[in-house]
Amino acid sequence: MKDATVDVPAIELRGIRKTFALSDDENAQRVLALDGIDLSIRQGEFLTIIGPSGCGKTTLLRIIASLILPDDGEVMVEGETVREPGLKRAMVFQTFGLFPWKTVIDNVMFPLQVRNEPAETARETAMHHIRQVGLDRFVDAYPHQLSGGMQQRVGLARALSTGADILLMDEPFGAIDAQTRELMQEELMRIWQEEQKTVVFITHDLDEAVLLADRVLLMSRGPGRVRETIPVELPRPRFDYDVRGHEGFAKVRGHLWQALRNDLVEQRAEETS
Amino acid sequence: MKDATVDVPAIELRGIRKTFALSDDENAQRVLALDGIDLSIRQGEFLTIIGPSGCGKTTLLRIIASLILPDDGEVMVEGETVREPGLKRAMVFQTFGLFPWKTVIDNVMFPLQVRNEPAETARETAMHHIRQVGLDRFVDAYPHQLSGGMQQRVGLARALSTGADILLMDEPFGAIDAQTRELMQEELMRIWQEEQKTVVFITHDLDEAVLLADRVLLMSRGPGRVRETIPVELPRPRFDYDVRGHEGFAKVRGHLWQALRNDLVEQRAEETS
Amino acid sequence: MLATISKPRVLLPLLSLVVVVGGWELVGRSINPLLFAPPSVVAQQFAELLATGELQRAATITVQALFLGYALAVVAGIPFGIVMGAWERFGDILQPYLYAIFSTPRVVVVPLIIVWFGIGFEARLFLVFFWSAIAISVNTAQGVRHARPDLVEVARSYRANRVQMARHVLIPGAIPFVVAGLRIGAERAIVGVIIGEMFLQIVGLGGVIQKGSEELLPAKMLCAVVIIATLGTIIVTLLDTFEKRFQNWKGDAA
Amino acid sequence: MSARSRKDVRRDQLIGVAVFLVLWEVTARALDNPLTMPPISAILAALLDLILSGELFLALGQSIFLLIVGLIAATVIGFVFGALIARSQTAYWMLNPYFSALFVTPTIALVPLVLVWFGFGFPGRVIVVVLAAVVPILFSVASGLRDAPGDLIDVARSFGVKGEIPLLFTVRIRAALPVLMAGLRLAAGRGVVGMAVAETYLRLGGIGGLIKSYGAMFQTDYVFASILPLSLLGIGLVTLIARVERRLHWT
Amino acid sequence: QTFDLSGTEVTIGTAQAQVLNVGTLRMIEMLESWGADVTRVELPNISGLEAIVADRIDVAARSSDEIISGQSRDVDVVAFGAPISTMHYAVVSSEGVASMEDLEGGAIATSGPGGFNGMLFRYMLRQAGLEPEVDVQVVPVGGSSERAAAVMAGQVQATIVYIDNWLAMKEQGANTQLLGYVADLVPGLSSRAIYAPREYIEANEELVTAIACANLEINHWINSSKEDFVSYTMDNVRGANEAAVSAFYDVAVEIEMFPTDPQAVLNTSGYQALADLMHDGGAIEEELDAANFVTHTYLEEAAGMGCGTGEMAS
Ligand SMILES: Nc1ncnc2c1ncn2[C@@H]1O[C@H](COP(=O)(O)OP(=O)(O)OP(=O)(O)O)[C@@H](O)[C@H]1O
Ligand SMILES: Nc1ncnc2c1ncn2[C@@H]1O[C@H](COP(=O)(O)OP(=O)(O)OP(=O)(O)O)[C@@H](O)[C@H]1O
Ligand SMILES: [Mg+2]
Ligand SMILES: [Mg+2]
Repeated sequence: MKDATVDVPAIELRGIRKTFALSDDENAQRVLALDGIDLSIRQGEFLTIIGPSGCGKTTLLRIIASLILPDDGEVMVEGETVREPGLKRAMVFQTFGLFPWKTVIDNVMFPLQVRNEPAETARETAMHHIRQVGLDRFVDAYPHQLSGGMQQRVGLARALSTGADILLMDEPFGAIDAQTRELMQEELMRIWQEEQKTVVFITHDLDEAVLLADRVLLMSRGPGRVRETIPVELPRPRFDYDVRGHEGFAKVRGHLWQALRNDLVEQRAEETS
Repeated sequence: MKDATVDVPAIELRGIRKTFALSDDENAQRVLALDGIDLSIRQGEFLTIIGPSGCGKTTLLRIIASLILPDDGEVMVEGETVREPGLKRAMVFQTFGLFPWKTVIDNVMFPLQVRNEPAETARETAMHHIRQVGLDRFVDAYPHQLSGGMQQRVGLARALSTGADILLMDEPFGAIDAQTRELMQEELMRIWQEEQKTVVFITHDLDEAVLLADRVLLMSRGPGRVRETIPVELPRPRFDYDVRGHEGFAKVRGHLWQALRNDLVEQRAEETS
Repeated sequence: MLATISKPRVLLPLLSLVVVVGGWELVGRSINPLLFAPPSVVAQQFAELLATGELQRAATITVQALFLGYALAVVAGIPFGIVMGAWERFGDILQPYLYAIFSTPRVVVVPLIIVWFGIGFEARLFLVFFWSAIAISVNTAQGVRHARPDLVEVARSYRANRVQMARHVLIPGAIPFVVAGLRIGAERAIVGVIIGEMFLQIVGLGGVIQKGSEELLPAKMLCAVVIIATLGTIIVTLLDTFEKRFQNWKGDAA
Repeated sequence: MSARSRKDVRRDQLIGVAVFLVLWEVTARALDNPLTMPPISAILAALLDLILSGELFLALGQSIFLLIVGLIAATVIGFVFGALIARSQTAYWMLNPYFSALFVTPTIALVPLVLVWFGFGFPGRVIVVVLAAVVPILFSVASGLRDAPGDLIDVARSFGVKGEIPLLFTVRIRAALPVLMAGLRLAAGRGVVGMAVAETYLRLGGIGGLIKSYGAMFQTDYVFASILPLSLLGIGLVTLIARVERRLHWT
Repeated sequence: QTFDLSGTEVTIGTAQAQVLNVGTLRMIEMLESWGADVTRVELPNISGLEAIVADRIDVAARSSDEIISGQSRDVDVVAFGAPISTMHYAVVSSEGVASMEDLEGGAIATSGPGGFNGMLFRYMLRQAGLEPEVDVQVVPVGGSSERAAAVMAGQVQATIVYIDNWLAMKEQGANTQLLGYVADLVPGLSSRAIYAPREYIEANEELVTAIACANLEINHWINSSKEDFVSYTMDNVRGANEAAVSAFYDVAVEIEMFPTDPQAVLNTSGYQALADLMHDGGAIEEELDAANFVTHTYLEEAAGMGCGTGEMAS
């Protein structure tokens, strides 16, 4: 199905630059959030993004999703420039983004309703993904009745239910305990492989970044730039063996750790100078 | 100063039980969130709480803060039963709880304003803690202009600025990248030791739970109960040596891991039966 | 997205002014002059009334009662609304009466008002103040009741007292409600002063309307109406500006 | 803020009513002037008489029909224009001044126009109700929709909701619901006033007609007995709206 | 011989139903009994003139001064009957004010400055040797109930209200008293008229004659039985008080409100006096000749047919 376009990158970013104004005023001070990002993501690739807090990861993901437009540069999805959100891309939001007035099932069904899918099939699809994230007991609860981790999983189920080819995930497991997280990771890996999705996955957990990725994108402290991208060539499926014990794992992890540490040291040096 | 009361636990919980109604209706279905929690926390103790998503950690912390009252049981702070929030306890909220209409500095100054501290000293205290969490460049930004991790740090600075003896922290580093997180952990350790605070700290990061704690409280999947408490007897200060390499660390971590895994397995078994 | 259009701020209103006045002129000419008047005739009448000073005197009287009454309504209505919203029991008991009074036509209670407040300034002031204050306070109360529970919890955890809770959490969260209430209250106040001037002692711009209507001189009536309408527009536009200023923490939403 | 149960609310309100009625009765008896403030007992007697003679229900029927049609029209109109003004700067600058102007213009000044264009039949009366009730709705819609929940808008957009109008219906209106409902509550009250004005100014009829007729006869107790159903109607509508709101609210 | 008005549609604008104008109600019933399809519209605030100009009614039974205002503004409306023939106002004062002269140094309430009853009151003050605004403060107050309330609340010392209102107030125990009926204080003024545009009258002569006939018949009916009048009024006017209605009947008979002689029903000199009063008061600019807008033709024709003797009633 996708063979014809397999050479076209799923996502390509060219010279992305983004600033934010700190007030409505036209002459307001502007923060440079992203500065010249070039990036090409293969179809079916699992890319994780890691970087210091506030370096622009979320901003980058929102630009890929076309929720905001860059000041300069362009975003291409499967070879075509995009300027509007599209059904090919589904996003999991860092702050969950649940509609407080909708129950769990209605939140998950939302994208399907938007597409006018018949209620019956939409409901089934939604239920399937709610079960996947272990919330079947809470289908009719409202978000405010759920714990933080449970809310995050609802957001995850919603993105999965769209069946989009490209998943944009902003710290999707950030509020989930280690065990459930591992379950979720396995589940995500399975879906990714079975359905050949392209995934962009922000995390601040180094283990997670390495564990899941085909490639890790390391960003540097603002103005957000790509510091480096590190391919992770560990055998898959990675949950079948002690991947953390694999020497390749330790190497990549150590490298990332060092790079992030350097970033911090540089910044501190800047600040004191 | 505290010597006279050093034998009195900082916090004591007796037979705490809490249910939630799933709707306004008086006969609505009720969820049992906490079931008979007994717990005593020493003055100056650093207690971390770990447990599966939705097991009632946040609920427990809100009860300790007297933000909600338990159905049964009582909360005692330094030997006295409390039913109202008090200045001795300061909370860091899992969902940040920032006032969207206040800038960073105003958010941090809020508890001080509430106490009618003079504007000048309030401002200074606030600035000090904002610097501590590395947000001095953003004092005048509004929450929506900050990244997730930055917002979380504002919440942290706010709790610290109160100077409360007891810090109740709900996944305070959940949205922060590994490096910054380590900085924050060190900072928190320093404050805790210098100012002899009592800390109750929820996390879903096993490493973090062990690294910081005097004692780890492990909760079991809902109805929330205390599964066990595990003392962590690693030498302090723990940032001065490779604590993760210490055998005691691995032992506790491994034990927790196994316990959580068992919990999950039990639950799965229940579900399929 | 649409917020980026900024130039038309002068052009568009001007354009629409031309359309509206033009339309009015056409319509006005087609209707019997006993019932309605086109802007050209109104303008002529306006000049006459200005020359005699009648309009200035009337406007002064109206504006005095209006501004004082509205200011009192704001000063009393907002705190009262906050109290009703924050102290739920009080609000629950009182709200039905306020809604009942609000849905009672003022015209029918005018005789009662005469007995209590006479027919002069105090009575008009009351007509302006009371209904305006109700609109403001019930809306404010609604806003306060819809405060975000998570933020209320934060404030409680820091032991904010009722006043602090109101100032830091309830009011900022209730701003859209309060402003909507202020707008509705402004409308109530203006209509209130006019009713007072038409049904109590006949004075002010309401008096001009009443005279115009008794003398079958729509142009005279419309002169007063135009002033009142302009007054209302200014108040409402000021409130919009006020709202935008208080909501600047939101930034661009879309 | 613990939510108070509906039973508590009802109990408090009943106590409130009782206190109010007693206060009224005592004051009225002290004043001893049935022309300006008849005692509650007299008003209730008059009400009973109006009910028994069937007069009240006949009038109420007419009035309520007018009110409902007027309120529905006002809601639709207030909504469309409120949304326009809130979401489009162009519309704001072109329309807002005239709406503001129209709404502060006393209805009585517009009565001759209503008469010429719509007559004193049903359409004319509906117009008067609309003129009265549309303001709170429009202003609330404008306030509520201006106030956008940025993060949820993003969510909706990312899942394929495109364009202002679909966003309006999926997120903005729902998020603005509390403000809209507050406006609707006031609009209900205003609608009742508009209805009475239409029935007394344009052409006598319904409850407004009752009030006016008894007023002319200086039967103040009957006047109050006729106003009472109006006020109850206002409260009834507000309660209805509150109930709908409670159903729609998630907490 | 009666009228056959079947197929005739007419919309009549009246003041709101009250004791004063039960005659109009009866008159409409009579037209209906002759087969006419009558729509009665109670216009509390819009004048009959406005409603005619807006083309919403055909015939008005309203205040006589509306015709004069209309005439002065080139609306050619003509009176051809009158539901009430002598002034229907009473001057009411607070306790301690026993005569016009006692008002010196006090205040009175009237309708708007240009309004008719204000002019009337000023005229009466001058007759009593008092200069309005100088000796007596004239306070314009909006509505009739509001003016009555202002007297009762002691805000002013006197005002003008409808006779039936005064009697109703008195029955309700108002702390006010009667200074006199305008019909006695300023005799000879016309009060209310049945009028329509001249073209309408000319195009619908049969209907107009029928209305004139009913006008006379009803006046006869009123004059012939107090009992019938009171019971009819009690059945048709909301909130009417039996004692007040009965008192009203006595006053009406005394001041000859409902004559049956065409010349007395529609008194041209009464209109002339009214027009002159309005001219002097500044309400109209030119002097008008009442003969141009008052026609007895139809009343006379009806009288010739025997109307006004009780024989036409079916
Ligand atoms: N709407 C906005 N207005 C102004 N500044 C903004 C806005 N959104 C983001 N920024 C700024 O852009 C920078 C990058 O923010 P972003 O949310 O992309 O960070 P992040 O990498 O996702 O951080 P975290 O790991 O903490 O979530 C920050 O400095 C932030 O203050
Ligand atoms: N207001 C509420 N109404 C109904 N149920 C609630 C409410 N608050 C919490 N709960 C339920 O109580 C249970 C415990 O929730 P809590 O937030 O304490 O979990 P948690 O341990 O903090 O989870 P997480 O790690 O995901 O934050 C959950 O099942 C949740 O659905
Ligand atoms: Mg982020
Ligand atoms: Mg939690």
